[in-house]
Amino acid sequence: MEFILDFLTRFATQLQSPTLGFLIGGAVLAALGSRLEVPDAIYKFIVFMLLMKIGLKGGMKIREADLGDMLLPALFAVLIGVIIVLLGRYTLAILPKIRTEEGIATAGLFGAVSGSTLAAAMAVMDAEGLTYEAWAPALYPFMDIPALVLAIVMANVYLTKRKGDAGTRVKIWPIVTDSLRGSALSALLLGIALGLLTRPDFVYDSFYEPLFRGLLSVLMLVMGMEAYARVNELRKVAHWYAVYGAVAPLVHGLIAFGLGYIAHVTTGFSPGGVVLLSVLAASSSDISGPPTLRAGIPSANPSAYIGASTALGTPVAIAIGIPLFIGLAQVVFASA
Amino acid sequence: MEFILDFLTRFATQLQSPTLGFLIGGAVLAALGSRLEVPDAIYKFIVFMLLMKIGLKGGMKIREADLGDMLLPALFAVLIGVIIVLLGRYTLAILPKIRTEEGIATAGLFGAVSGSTLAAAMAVMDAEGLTYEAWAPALYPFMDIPALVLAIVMANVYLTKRKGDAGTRVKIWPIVTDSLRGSALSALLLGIALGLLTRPDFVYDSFYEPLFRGLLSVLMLVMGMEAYARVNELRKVAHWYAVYGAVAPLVHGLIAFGLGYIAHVTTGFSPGGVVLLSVLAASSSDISGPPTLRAGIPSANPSAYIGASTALGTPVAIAIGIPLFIGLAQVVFASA
Amino acid sequence: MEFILDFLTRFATQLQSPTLGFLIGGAVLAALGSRLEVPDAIYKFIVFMLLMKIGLKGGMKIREADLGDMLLPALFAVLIGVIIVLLGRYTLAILPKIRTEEGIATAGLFGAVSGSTLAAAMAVMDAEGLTYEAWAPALYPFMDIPALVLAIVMANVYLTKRKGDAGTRVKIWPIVTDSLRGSALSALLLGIALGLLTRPDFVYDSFYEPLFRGLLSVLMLVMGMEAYARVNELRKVAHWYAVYGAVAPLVHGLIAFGLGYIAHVTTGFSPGGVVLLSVLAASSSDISGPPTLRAGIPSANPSAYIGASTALGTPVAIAIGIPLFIGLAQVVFASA
Amino acid sequence: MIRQAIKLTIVTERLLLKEIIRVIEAAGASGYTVTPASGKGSKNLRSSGDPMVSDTYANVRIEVITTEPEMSERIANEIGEKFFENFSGIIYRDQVEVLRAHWL
Amino acid sequence: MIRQAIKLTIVTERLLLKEIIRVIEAAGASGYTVTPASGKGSKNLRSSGDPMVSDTYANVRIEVITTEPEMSERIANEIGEKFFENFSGIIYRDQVEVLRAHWL
Amino acid sequence: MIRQAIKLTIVTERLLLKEIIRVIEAAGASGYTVTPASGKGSKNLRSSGDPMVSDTYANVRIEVITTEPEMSERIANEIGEKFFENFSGIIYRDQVEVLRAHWL
Ligand SMILES: Nc1ncnc2c1ncn2[C@@H]1O[C@H](COP(=O)(O)O)[C@@H](O)[C@H]1O
Ligand SMILES: Nc1ncnc2c1ncn2[C@@H]1O[C@H](COP(=O)(O)O)[C@@H](O)[C@H]1O
Ligand SMILES: Nc1ncnc2c1ncn2[C@@H]1O[C@H](COP(=O)(O)O)[C@@H](O)[C@H]1O
Ligand code: NA
Ligand code: NA
Ligand code: NA
Repeated sequence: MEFILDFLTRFATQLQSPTLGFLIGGAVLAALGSRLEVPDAIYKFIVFMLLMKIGLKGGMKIREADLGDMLLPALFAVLIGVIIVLLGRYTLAILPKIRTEEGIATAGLFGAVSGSTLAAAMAVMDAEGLTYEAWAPALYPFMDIPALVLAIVMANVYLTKRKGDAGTRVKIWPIVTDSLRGSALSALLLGIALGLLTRPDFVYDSFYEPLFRGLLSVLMLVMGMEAYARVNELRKVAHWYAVYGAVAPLVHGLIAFGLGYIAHVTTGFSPGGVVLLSVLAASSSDISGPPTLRAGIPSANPSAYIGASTALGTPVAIAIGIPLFIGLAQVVFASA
Repeated sequence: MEFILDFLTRFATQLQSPTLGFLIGGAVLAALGSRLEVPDAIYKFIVFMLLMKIGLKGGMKIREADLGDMLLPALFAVLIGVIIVLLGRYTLAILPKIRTEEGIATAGLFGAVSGSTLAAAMAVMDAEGLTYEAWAPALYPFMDIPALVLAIVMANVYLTKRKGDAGTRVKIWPIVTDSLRGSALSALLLGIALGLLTRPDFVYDSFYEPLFRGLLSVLMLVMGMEAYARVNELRKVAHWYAVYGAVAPLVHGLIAFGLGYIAHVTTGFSPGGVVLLSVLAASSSDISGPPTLRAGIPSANPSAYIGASTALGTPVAIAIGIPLFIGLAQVVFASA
Repeated sequence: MEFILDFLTRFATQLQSPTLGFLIGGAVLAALGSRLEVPDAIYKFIVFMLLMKIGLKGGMKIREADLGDMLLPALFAVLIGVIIVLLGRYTLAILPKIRTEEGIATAGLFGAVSGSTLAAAMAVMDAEGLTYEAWAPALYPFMDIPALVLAIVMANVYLTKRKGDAGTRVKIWPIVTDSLRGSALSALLLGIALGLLTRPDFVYDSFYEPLFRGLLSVLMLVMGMEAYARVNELRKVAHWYAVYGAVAPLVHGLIAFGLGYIAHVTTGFSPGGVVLLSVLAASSSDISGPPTLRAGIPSANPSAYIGASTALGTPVAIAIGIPLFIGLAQVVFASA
Repeated sequence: MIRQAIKLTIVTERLLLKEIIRVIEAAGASGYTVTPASGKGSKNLRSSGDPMVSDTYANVRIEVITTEPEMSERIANEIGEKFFENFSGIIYRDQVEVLRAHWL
Repeated sequence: MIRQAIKLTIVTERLLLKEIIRVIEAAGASGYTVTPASGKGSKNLRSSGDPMVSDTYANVRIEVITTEPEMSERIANEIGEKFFENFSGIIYRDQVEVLRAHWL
Repeated sequence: MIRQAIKLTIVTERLLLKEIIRVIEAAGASGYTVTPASGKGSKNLRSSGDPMVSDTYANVRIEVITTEPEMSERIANEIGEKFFENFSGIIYRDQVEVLRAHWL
């Protein structure tokens, strides 16, 4: 009871956070038919800047970190990516009116990770003074890649079986490299490498760090406009996608929270780390995931998975997921 | 006499302000045939950033303000928008060689407001320590929309009468919403809403505020290049447009100064507010106005009104108008 | 011996500088086939920002400087531009399998100056506290323009002679104005003018200066990606271009270092100034040079000169040249 | 498989894009393709206050492929009458052979 | 000098550009031209998660000029079979007269 | 109303745009349309130092519609002779029916 009250207060405060404000503002503008536009070049550059910032910081801090601590959370990240896809495969994908391969693709997208949702969570946590392990953002690929790979493999196995020919096997390595080559993961990993191997402190402190929050606010505006624009796409596909888009982020986040809690108890994974793991799980890929899935499961209609993710999954993860997991952490770890 | 000397000194100082310097520099580069180019995506993003900054600040401050004070200035803003259009209708538009509907369209554009001129004025005033009411920038739409609506209505009434059919009535509401949907007003109003409803202080202080002056300098560069490029367009239309473009900004600004003075005396409207109101009046719309007019008065040749505004109106408003109104304020309100 | 050890240490440190790190990172990403992309609009804007920053600073400082001091270094800059072209004309351009006019064009490009390499050097020197005369960056056009003009004139004289008709003379003035109109030189010169004539201190301190290092890091990333992409182009042309691209920057830099040393002894040109002069010499134009050469020597295959410059010349100038010249300065001028 | 069709091309001010698409869809066309364009003609109005100095494409080029010749005429007439008194634009058509299309 | 040729035009999702170029080059075409495009058809899949709200051109328009008519058919068939079951796209061709080309 | 015309298309390096427009205007054409393009041919020179790794369109595609067939040939010859020894480019033409144009 108290927890719910607490969450509602937190949620109300969260509504005043500019992150969420810009997201909602974007959706409202789009709904009102505003001609305001953030040019594509700016959008792409902002995504680069945010992931580079996250990567640099991670890389700079990892130097001092004990990477042994990362082992269990990284394993859990992989596990969560796998669980999300399997869960989607045996719930969403078996529902009536859902084409199995489209259900699997959607689960893959929700298992993958959104750099912008991650950035939004980090901004909120920084504002609240909730700290996490330096390497926590580096869990990103550990969840992202297995989810995409598994979804593509399962969908192709399914399609091959249906066709009855047991011929073509799906190659895993190309899917992995394709994921790694995506612009989001490339920027993140380059940032980590540069943070680790060079001394980017000055450029980080004078450029990437101070611009982070502001650029994030512009990105949230775009994602709000985008969410509204995609609602129509979502309308054209089975209603179950909407249900999944609204519920899955929270379910995935809570599963991750549970696993994170185990890591907390066994290896001292920080409360902030647990929250970040939950956000990674709750988020659904918006930049690199869709083209990878499109190439890997070409017969799945992208309107289904992109609609579910952009119109509902991401707003839910940001607006409800982030405050929920932070609130949960404060309740659960306060007593601990 | 002393005032004129004073103004000339101020004007000379103003010439050293980077705002004006970049404007003139842009025109010079264009005249010399430089291939320097500010990409369209950057231009659009800068306009967004400046208006969002102005809006956020306004919104954050309005919370503490007594909005009752805004009533009279807002009323005057509407009045000024209307006066400018009527003045243009019965001077410029009745001149020989001027097609009436084009004269009216031009008056509409000069009645509307330029976000970049407003930003330039705010930068100069901040540098000079001249303060104004938090809500003063929010007077923007109160002048902008009535001017555009009135111009479009008058032009269409005129055209309908000339054709002799008293059939089609002009609908006002679509013009209003079209104005509000323009990218400039959208950004400004979104900024105000977010400033009012969320707590964007951190993102404002770390991003929108520090980048303001610099982005403005780049925008001034673009506007200078643009002014030069449009001179040719201006040459192709009647000379009266050039006269109007050079004189109207100052006349409009002085009318606004007079009304602002009344507001100062009766309700304590600040000297800075009076200057800002004058700048709003002196400015002519460069971003949202043209497409709205084009759609609303399709038979008016845009070369006339855009040429008069971009090639002459805006440079005059920035280079002469801003220092003039500030100087005037210092003379007039020093004694008060 | 000690110097070599010293240089190697310095070079190793330099490898950790983010400037070089981003350059190498870009090349690695491109080699791995990453889809990361810095939009063209962003690239153009960054180049503008860096050169405007360099120009503004130069202009602001020149006010206080004794321009008489600039005379000899400026003369040397012209001389270096000329030497580089002559050297290329009588080494590279006479080699077998090298088309003479393409060899000359390449020498012209290497005699011209790269704004990004200059910016990279200034960032490293600022970090090391190595100062230079305020007007040193303004030596840019004194080397750039003579090199391009001479290369174009020599190539055309050669081509005309070969054809046997002594008819068409090459006009020099159009090449000069074309160089000055290029986006890089335009931005630099505009910056100098504004720094000199206006008071841009606030906008410089709040915008151009703080963003400098960060934007440079992004530009280095682009140049790294670009270098890798151009390797293929380089492969298609004679091997001598690769040799030239690798060796010429260092040779040119050392010649400039020698001349700079003379200026140091005779007129007190600062050690930092000598380094900057060497970097100007070592750099090869990446933005304005290629189109000017293309227009001036249309029959020269641009793959030859752009490949040699972008794939090898610029990386060598930045990665080896900058630390080499700084190290040399510390050895040479420490004793002085 | 191979199908004779008319390709109708409209080059006009970007400002009109939305309204022109409305006309095309109302005419029942099976699709359209839009590319950015700039250009010069004899009317040559500037449609917007967008900076001319940057690399903006102020026109659009819209192609409609249709197997019904009179549909192309209908679209051209409606657009011509509705917009071309006051806006810049040109409309032309030619014959193409459609090899693949999802609406075939 | 003047040479009759076939101009094959493919409008499809940008996502496929690289692979389609591979098909074109494998077929032995002497070149191709790509322009950005957007549009609507009857399949209308969104190919990417790229923002719709910005001014993105999500399609490409690829033209291949060839003097061998059956090459155009070969390319069209291969692209059609390989991609158009799952991706948006249209392919058409017409006759042009090549006045200048470096491969003539 | 409907008028037979020639559509001349020039695809070449963006660098040449200004000079080619000068040729077109000097030839007395009533207008032209420019679209951004990229591509590959057999000469394939890179015209500029512009980054290849970003999404630049280094070519332009210029269309000139004219009712005088020999004007198209004149423009093609002049451009071909003046530029195509050293620059990449292709020129072709076909027949179109102009339905609306301000110069008709
Ligand atoms: N003769 C022509 N050839 C090619 N494009 C043309 C021609 N005339 C007009 N256009 C295009 O149509 C647009 C509007 O033409 P106009 O209405 O004549 O100003 C121009 O901006 C060009 O893009
Ligand atoms: N009738 C048409 N006319 C012009 N372009 C078309 C037409 N049909 C389809 N297209 C283009 O081909 C793309 C794919 O079409 P579709 O596969 O039918 O969705 C669309 O986005 C359009 O760009
Ligand atoms: N066969 C072709 N089909 C279509 N476009 C071509 C063809 N050949 C050349 N082009 C275009 O013309 C440009 C220059 O060709 P080239 O001069 O052969 O290098 C290329 O970049 C292409 O855009
Ligand atoms: Na996820
Ligand atoms: Na006004
Ligand atoms: Na050089």
